[in-house]
Amino acid sequence: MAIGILRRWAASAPVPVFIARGGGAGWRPVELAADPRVRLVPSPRHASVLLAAGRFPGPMGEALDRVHDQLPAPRAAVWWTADADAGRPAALQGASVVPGPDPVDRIVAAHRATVLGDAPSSPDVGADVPPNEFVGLGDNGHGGEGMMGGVPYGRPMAMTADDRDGLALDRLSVTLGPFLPGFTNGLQATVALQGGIVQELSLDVLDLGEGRSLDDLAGEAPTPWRTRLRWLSEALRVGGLDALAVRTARAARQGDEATSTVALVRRSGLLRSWSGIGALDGLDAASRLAGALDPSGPAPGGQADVPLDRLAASLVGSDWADVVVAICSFGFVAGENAHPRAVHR
Amino acid sequence: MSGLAVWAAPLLVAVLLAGGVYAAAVIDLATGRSVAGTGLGPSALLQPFRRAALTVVQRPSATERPDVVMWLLAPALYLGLAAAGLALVPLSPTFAIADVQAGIVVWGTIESLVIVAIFLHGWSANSLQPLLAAYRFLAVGVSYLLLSMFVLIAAAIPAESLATGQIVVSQHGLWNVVRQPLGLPLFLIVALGSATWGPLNVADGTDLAGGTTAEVSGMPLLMWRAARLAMLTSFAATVFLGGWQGPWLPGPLWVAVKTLLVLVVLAAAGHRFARVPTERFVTICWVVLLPLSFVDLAVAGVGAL
Amino acid sequence: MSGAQPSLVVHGAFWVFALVAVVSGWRVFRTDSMVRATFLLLASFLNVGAILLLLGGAYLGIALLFMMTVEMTVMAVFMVAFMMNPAGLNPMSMVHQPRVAAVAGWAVFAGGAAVAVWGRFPRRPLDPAADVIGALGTELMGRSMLIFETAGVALVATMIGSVVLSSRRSRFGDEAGDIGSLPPMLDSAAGTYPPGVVSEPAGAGHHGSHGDHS
Amino acid sequence: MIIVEIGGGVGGESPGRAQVLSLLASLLAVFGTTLVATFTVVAWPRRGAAPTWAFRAPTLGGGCAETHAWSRFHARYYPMTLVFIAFEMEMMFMYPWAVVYVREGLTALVDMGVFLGLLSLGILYAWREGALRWQ
Repeated sequence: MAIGILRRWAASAPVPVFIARGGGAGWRPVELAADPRVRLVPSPRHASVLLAAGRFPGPMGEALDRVHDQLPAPRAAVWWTADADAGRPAALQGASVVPGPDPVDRIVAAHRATVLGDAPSSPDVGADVPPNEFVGLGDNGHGGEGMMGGVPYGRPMAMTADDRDGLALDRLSVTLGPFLPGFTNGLQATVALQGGIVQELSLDVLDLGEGRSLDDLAGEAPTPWRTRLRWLSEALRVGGLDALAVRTARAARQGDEATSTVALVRRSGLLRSWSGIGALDGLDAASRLAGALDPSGPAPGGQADVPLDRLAASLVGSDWADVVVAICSFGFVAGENAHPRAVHR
Repeated sequence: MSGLAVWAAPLLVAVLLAGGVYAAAVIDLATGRSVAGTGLGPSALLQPFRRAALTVVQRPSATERPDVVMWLLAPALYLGLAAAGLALVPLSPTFAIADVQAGIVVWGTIESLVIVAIFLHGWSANSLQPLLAAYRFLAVGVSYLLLSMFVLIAAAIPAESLATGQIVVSQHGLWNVVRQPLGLPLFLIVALGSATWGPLNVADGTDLAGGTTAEVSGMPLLMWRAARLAMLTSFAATVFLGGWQGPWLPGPLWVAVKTLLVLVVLAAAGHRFARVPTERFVTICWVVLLPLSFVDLAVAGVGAL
Repeated sequence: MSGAQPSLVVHGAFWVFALVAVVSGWRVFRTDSMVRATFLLLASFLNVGAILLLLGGAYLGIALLFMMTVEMTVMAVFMVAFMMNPAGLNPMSMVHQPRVAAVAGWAVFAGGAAVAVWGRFPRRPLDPAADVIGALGTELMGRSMLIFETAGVALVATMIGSVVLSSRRSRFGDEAGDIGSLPPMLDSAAGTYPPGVVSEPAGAGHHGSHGDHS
Repeated sequence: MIIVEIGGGVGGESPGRAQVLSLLASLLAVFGTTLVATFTVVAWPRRGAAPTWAFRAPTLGGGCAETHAWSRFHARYYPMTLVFIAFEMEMMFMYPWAVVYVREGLTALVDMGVFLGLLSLGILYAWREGALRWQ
């Protein structure tokens, strides 16, 4: 009985949603923050519903599968798309499809059903095998040998590499994204990190497929200002201003001028804390943000040719968190209508 | 009698802490909604329970090879420290749960163990983003710790004692917030850091996908969030505002009122100010805020002569 | 109120703290992870600090807790940075030169135990009303002021020494023109330096931290 | 006044040893009980299947890691931590100093002025040498 009450309370909570933005989604899903029934969360571990927005062909689908499996049970997946007939990633096999302008009703329904036990939790799509075979190897069957050898618990250990201050400590090689807060759709970073500092970086845009955008689906052509506010909402979340992000998302949805919101953003110190980050061609993250806050500033998509290779090169030597901010700050310039593949080339 | 004390104190603190966590959660929601421009609504009162219930229902996460014991110890240590901090606060002229002789040194110990708890929380997951968050928090943590020491020592000067009870008594007639005007703002910076909140939320920031919590779900996540709120509450029950002193109301009520007021300030700061860049904050802490805390100490010293 | 004999609770607490201190001290050498080893050592120190509190060292005990927490935290940073296999993903031994260590350990234990058993301790029970912290302060301001200020100078020397040894500028000279020495070549045959030492443009990677406070 | 008996009083000018110990015991009991209770709650075993490898993969927003994240981690601020340790040791002298400050008066002021002056020199030097920056 007690469990029943707990689950009813849980079902009535605002739904923590992890959004994976795919092809054609643009920044539109960020507007969902305006709805009090949902809460956008930064990590799949905090979510109960995975909202897959747009198209996920090929490697995008594989990334989505990985993220899907990381949501804790009970979990559900919702696919917000205009073209559900084109390839459906494994993670979305059981997902309810929303071909309409607003997925929140379906998100809430899926959340309630899984939490109350009326629908099963979305099953894993990845195989239940370690990344490398290790069981039975090594002293404890943990897969390692000696100090640094083998693949203990399924992964090798990081190895040393030279560093800029003369020390040679370990280097971590990872791919991050495309579903990270602040990342533009399909952007994936391949990074070598030493102590949080980027030593090597390449930025790639995964294939996002062709088709209708979510705005087309809704039959809307958002004004440049609305696009800008959507991006701003995401940027504010990255900057640690969740409440202002909600305010901005509301303004975007209502088509507001958002004068007071912009004033609050200016007073929040975000411009100051982004200054000096991600400088390229004489503009840093703060100046790009300032440009976005200015209604007479350059329109979104105006610089659709973000030179990703030069951006990546300029970010070597930065903190990883600063890389996220820099990438986020370019998201505005790239705009949601600029096709990321065009952005890359 | 002392046997009774040992059993009763944790119970009393548990009640106070639960109330404090709930109040902090509601205040955070309310200030957040006021910034967001959504209506306040009565749902804010039940929201913390609904969210907590959902987190409990969710499965606790695991990673490929975490340090399980340390990972679970982190929220427990964090909450335990918040409780110990609250126990130091005098609630009336005659009553504090544990007004020990070296109270502000204990407070410093609590702050430094908080750094350990947050570091362990990020380290133990064996995952990149929590690890980065843990290390950047450590840099911020050791920087603000110095401020806290100076500010509290300044408060101890007129009291001629390190005990929080005496520090409150010494503010009779003139609160420290007036006498040492730099003390409270600097102390609140330490509060934001220790609860890893708002502009100083470097440990659990969205830019690192939730930082140390990026791999945490279920009950451990709930306890971690509760511990952050509890830490905020313990700091908010500050002794800079004269503690239990005030007209008309009984002492414990004054403490509660002042705590809630400080919570509102902290929550509003959390929603209105962007996260500081780590490296720059460390430098600012050492070369701007630390000299300011010297000034605070000098003001306290000259004032006490 | 202040019986000369400690109460049963105090006795019990002493044994608990002592046991935890010893056991966690032992576990330091039985774990594979540097982080665990460091924080187990911290746990051991914290329990010793608690025993000091029981002995009436109101300030000394808590000061020990405070200092050890901070120091072990910093130590963890360095242990993880410089030790192979810092998380103990592969099993390893924390013990080096076990024979020498065992002999030295038992010798020290025997010495300490001998003092504890056969030593003659003064019986001067502390006046319960004594203000030990104030007495310490008076001492520092009076007779021991020279020691106190000398400690200040010594610690400034420590600060400067640690900066000289650890900061990049102190070791390798100014970034702008590499005024001063250069680090050893990584590969002297190829004549290469660590990345960022020679060819890196000034200030790269140190964005935003230079002119903020000038 | 029964409440005084429960927790111990405030502002007693010269607390007896038993009272000092009972206050410490209360503090320790508060800390220990909360810690143990919370640990029990978070470590309480849950029914259900063991977590799968797919669930346990590190969250990298859809990315993959080649190695364990645990590594010889290069904390870029290590010179700062060393300065901090030295500084913190000096600070421990200041607590007893604060207690006797009013009694000692000008002596204490001058004494600590010299002390803090020395410290500031150390910090100034560390700043100039870039010890507060990421290496």
